[in-house]
Amino acid sequence: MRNADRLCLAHFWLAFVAFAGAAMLGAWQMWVRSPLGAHTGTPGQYYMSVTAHGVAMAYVLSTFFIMGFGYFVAVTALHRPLSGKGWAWTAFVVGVIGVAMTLVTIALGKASVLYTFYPPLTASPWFYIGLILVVAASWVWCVLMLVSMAAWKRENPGRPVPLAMFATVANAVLWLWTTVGMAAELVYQVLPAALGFVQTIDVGLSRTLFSWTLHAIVYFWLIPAYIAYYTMLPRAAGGRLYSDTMGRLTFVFFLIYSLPVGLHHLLMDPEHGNGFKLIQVLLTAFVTAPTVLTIFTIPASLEIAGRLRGGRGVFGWIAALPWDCPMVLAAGLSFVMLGFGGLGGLINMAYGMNAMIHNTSWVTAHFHLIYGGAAVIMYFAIAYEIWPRLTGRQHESLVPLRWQLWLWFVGMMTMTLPWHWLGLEGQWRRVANFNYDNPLIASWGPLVIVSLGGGLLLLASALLFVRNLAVLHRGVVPASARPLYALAVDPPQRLPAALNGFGLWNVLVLLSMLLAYGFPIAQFVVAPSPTAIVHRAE
Amino acid sequence: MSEGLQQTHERRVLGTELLWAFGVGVLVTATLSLIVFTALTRGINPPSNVERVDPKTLHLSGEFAEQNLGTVVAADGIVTARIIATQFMFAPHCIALPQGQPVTLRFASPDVIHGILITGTNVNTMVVPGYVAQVHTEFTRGGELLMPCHEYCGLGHSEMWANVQVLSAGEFKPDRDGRLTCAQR
Amino acid sequence: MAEPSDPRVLDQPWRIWASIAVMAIVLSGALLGVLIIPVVQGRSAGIDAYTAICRALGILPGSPARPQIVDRNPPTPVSQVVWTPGLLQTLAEATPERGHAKVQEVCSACHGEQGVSVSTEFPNLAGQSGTAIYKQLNDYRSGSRTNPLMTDIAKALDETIIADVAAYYAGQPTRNPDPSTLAVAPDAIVRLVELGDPNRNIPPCAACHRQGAGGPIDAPVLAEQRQEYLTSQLKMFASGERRNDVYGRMRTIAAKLTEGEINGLAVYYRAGFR
Amino acid sequence: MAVDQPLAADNSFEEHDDIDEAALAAVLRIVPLGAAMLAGSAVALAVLGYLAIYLFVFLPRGVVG
Repeated sequence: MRNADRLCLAHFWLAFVAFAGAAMLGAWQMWVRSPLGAHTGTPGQYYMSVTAHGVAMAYVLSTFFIMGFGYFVAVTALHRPLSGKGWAWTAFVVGVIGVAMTLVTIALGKASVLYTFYPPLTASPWFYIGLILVVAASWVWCVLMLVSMAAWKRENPGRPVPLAMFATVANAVLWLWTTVGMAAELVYQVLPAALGFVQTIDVGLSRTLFSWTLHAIVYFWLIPAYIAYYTMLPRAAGGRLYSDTMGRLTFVFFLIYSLPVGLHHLLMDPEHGNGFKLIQVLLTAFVTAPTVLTIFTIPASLEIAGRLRGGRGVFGWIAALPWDCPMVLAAGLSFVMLGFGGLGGLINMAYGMNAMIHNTSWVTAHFHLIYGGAAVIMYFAIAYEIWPRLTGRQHESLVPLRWQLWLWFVGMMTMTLPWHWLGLEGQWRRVANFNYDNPLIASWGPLVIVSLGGGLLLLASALLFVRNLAVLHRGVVPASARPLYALAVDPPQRLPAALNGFGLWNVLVLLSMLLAYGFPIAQFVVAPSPTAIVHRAE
Repeated sequence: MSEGLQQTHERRVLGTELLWAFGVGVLVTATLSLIVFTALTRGINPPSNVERVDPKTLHLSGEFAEQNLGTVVAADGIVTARIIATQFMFAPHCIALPQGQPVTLRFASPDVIHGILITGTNVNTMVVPGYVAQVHTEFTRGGELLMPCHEYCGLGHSEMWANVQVLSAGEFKPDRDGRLTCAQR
Repeated sequence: MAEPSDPRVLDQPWRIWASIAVMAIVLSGALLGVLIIPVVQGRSAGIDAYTAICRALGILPGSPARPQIVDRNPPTPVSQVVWTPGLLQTLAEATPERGHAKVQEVCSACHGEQGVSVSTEFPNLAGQSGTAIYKQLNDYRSGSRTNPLMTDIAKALDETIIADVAAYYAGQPTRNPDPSTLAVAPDAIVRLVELGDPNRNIPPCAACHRQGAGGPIDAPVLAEQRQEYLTSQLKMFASGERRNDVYGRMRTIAAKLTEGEINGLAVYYRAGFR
Repeated sequence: MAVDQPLAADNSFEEHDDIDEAALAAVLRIVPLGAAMLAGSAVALAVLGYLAIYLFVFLPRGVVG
């Protein structure tokens, strides 16, 4: 096994072990919230579990998967050795230390503040220091991605950067912008409070800084799925990418529109006026742009494949696709979940209508569908696709892979569709134990049990996934070299700098962030709002 | 593929993509227009009362002192309810409000972040220490509703909820000071 | 491409049109959000355009679509204690040695020098949270809480020495839960402590009264507390005789507890710690 | 030897696939039609769902401002 492969595998395994553990916690949480498991756990245990589930899924699984995948793309799409491998390993070790620090602090019950923090509640400082180390490790990765692309451009003057790498660098740039808000909140406000240097916190400011990160972070998680849609799926299906330009534009849109929109997470907050909320709602509507471009361009690419395979009629090409291929199957299921999640998102962002579902199970359903569903199922597909290259061994049978993907899809839908309904009924979030003696809450019982069933299917799928990867390490069938990245119908020969780099887009991000977030943040600096006393939960 | 053929392809591909983007753009604009339209005609906004208040001295203040919480009808008939969200309860823990009349709910927190919703209605706001959270609404149906805290506020979060009694005009009878508490049922 | 062109020339329309598009979206949002919508909403609510725009910006409080409430209630506090950063700093910088001297002089007669009280009607103070001790002494001083003995004693103390005494007792050894005695506590009581009773709106006692629970900062830590003291305080809260708990947090909870639960909890918090 | 490149790094087969250009050209005469119908109906359904929820669930629950 080569060094770069080991680097990728180390990241992936850390991500997937955290994922499997978090899936178990998730299933347990659903159990204690349901009428079946009522009163079997204490709030202390429950919030410890929720914190660990959130940290493992949202920070560990996503960040380390994306880092590992980025290193993989940098080597395979650019056909050159990775720049700064020593730095990459160092960052990995720092990240592992950070993860360990964070998870141990949570397990000791000294950080039951959930992964989205809620200052003035503060956890033990080790919790935040661990997370800051994880973020620092990911910054090293961002720099390495930028360096790799720059080196490739020097070696290949005038040639278009391969789409997979362009998209990976887009994600790195996005992540650098994204983490500014959270890092500022942690370093400037929360950590000094946790360490006892300050006794009070400006809560309005901390919520605003976190909102900066809160939307874009989801696109950071989502972009690997889109990289797979654009660069791996058409090849796996036996077709070509319909438009390379649209692919590049999609990732550019992600970069510029996922940042100046975070206030839509604060629509129900009292610390901002309607005006800036509306501006960011309008910008949020344009976050749909990359997704609606994708749901046209990718089906068009699949249609090429389906018709080449003999599909006829308006929809006949769909049946002709190679659904037995995990990548194609996962993408199909991913799109269905993206559709439901997208509709939920449209409702969330709709200004006043947010009041109908804010902080209800509707929102939990939405982000489980988008991240846990649409994005993570593509993480599975990517892992299945590239594991043979990393281990040099081939899947003996695709049947358990397909089972795993179907289980995940059915589980996710069974879990989240009832949650949407319960959200409309007013089932609120972050509850350790529901009071099923109340007639309204009792009426939710059956649906909660159905969603628990979905949660158990998800757990089964998660464990099957880890098993499917683990057996490959001891597999006997050697991998045959197979091309991975799709060609475009019209491979670009020469591109404007705007579609081959990020200079212009960084300027536009800066400008729109200044306009959209400048005043909302400056108001706290110009006239600090009354602070709240730190409540130490450690 | 010949150069000429490729150029035609490319143009067609970009053409269809643009057409698609235009079509979707129209639909997205339609959804946004609905938001703007209802904001203009019916005054629908998310609650955004940027009114600062010191959470540390809330209990010394006039408005959010213990005796002044709850529902009050002013001389001009305006109905206001003042509610404290604190770890881990609401004060008062039952709020009586009229059906089909404009009401203003004002919330404040002396400690950490809370949030409220009233089941089956659009009443929803975060209660952030440092601010008075304010919701203007009109209840469209009567009855006993649940008002839980929907934001994580500590280990007792799950037990933090209040009742809201939405009373018909006949039942909604404030006392001489304009105050009203929940009817015992 | 028919003719190879310089990427910078190729790029120019992108730079121009992308900038125009992005800025146009932001500016049309601003036009709608801080101008058109608030002015129109303000007009139907009888609010002048300037006020409505300021409200949309968040410079003035209130919704541009509704008249804003004016409050004229006189203040009537239940406790005078205000947790300012300065006060928390004073508590953090208090001198336990000075507190110790005062304890020997005044407090130890009832509460014991190490914070273990001499009689069951007086609370143990060993390892008690400094903020809790500070708040109670201050409330005695201001009259928010009354007690024939404590009122006069507290009135003789000043702000700094109260902080010192609080710091001294807070520094005395804490008691930790004892699993063997906890195991024999009745289920219903353990459940009240750990889970509360959602149906009666009672949060778990542990959510506030366990060390580091993250509850109200002046909530006392409950660990091996005197049974008689706890029972009498819970009953006084329930009857409203004691009312220095801000927003009636304890009055509300105590009023919902049955006599059996009050006794059970007092036994639990007496016995379960070593 | 410094073997630190993964399997694919030295493979130039990434640049090619076995799709016949003539077949591709033929297929491309119809291609975005099915995709446009599929994606179009999906987007239309989403927008209809949005409108339905806005008009029939959100508005009847009472105006907030």
